[in-house]
Amino acid sequence: MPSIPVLLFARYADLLGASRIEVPLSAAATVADLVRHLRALPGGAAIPERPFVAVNMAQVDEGYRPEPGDEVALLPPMAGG
Amino acid sequence: MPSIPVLLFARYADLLGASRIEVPLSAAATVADLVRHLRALPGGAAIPERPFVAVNMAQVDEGYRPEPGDEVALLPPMAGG
Amino acid sequence: MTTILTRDPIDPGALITLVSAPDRGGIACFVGAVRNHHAGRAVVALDYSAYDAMADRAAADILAEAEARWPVAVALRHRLGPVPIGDAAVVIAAGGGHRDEAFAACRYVIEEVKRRVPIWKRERYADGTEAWVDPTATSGLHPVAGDGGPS
Amino acid sequence: MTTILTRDPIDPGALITLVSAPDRGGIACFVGAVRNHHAGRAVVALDYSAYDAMADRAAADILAEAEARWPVAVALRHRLGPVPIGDAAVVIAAGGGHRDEAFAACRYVIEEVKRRVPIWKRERYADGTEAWVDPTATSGLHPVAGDGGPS
Repeated sequence: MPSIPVLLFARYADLLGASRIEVPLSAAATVADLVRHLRALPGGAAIPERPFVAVNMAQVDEGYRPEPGDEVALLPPMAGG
Repeated sequence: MPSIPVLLFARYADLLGASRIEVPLSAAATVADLVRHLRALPGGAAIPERPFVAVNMAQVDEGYRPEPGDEVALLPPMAGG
Repeated sequence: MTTILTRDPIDPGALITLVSAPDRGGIACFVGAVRNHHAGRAVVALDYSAYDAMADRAAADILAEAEARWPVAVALRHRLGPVPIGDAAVVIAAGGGHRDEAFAACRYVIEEVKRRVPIWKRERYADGTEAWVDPTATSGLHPVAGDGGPS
Repeated sequence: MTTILTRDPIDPGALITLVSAPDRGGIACFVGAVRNHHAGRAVVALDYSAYDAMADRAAADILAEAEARWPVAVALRHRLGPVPIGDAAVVIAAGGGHRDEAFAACRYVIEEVKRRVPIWKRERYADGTEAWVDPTATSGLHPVAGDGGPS
């Protein structure tokens, strides 16, 4: 079954216990669906309903429809500097 | 005859050819008098009529009356930094 | 890991040199150093991590924006991994003809770095607890689950 | 000659270190470097001089003002004598808890130094002429009499 690899960072990686999770394409019709899928995983409830999501390193909104080959990433609030 | 030592810096020292000039107390009743005296010296005409004058390292106005022991200085426009 | 992200100590003097040139009279530099306290708690250690590829891209965008907006050359380094208290986490240097543009560009870059570059900071406190720093959270912190710290 | 005025090259990194401390998260630094041009003319050499005692006092006043106005530590060095093109003539570093006060204090000090510290600059140009820099003059310069330069 095709899947979308999702990169997790910092607190989100801690919450889900992984820095990369494969989400079945069927659960990732949109970014909102993909986030719902992740939030239903063990530890995922603390991820916000509308996290910062980047696709191919650019921010997308929750209506974006991931395609195979996309690099999807969930980014906690940035804290550099 | 008592005199007031006047320190000259940068362009003013170049103009008057000295970094220190003794001005007779009789020609230095006020700072304005002292400046007039200096401007009448060879090369002194290019000194402005109202230069920045410091006495004991603090700015004074042209009515200030120098006293023996004062350190008087004529300061061209500052150009540090 | 690139020229912007580094796991080694950052030398502010080297960055200042990098943006210096005979026609640049003003160089502004900012050093963001690791403090020993945060949100009222004593910080004993911390660790920066990043989404490296995106951080590089975002940082390069910010530098290009600054150099397009002001007549300056700008250099940026951000440290990753464990950073000792007092060490520089981020250094920016902006060199231009005059100080106005140098200060403006330097300030722009640090603000945008904090806003847009995917870098995260995990702090460990004197009481043994740890937290992810979250500038958008009320407390500024998200305690790490299971560390026994206050929630 | 004091800790503020120096005839030696100034190391910005050393000044940054001087104002760094475990509780200071933001350090702003400004380097005023000697440019190779001024008022449209190619500068080949220059020389700074000062009313040393008054410059020390004025600079110390400015630092005290900055440290009273913002919660920062500030360091300042100004070079005197001949300074090679590209070298730092003045360096300021201001370290505080956060970047706002560091930037504000750093900017305050450089503006006040330019305005109040009795230091002067004589430039020599590619055409052999020399002039005293005068920020208050229309041209910004006073040609040195008898040097054969434009008046």
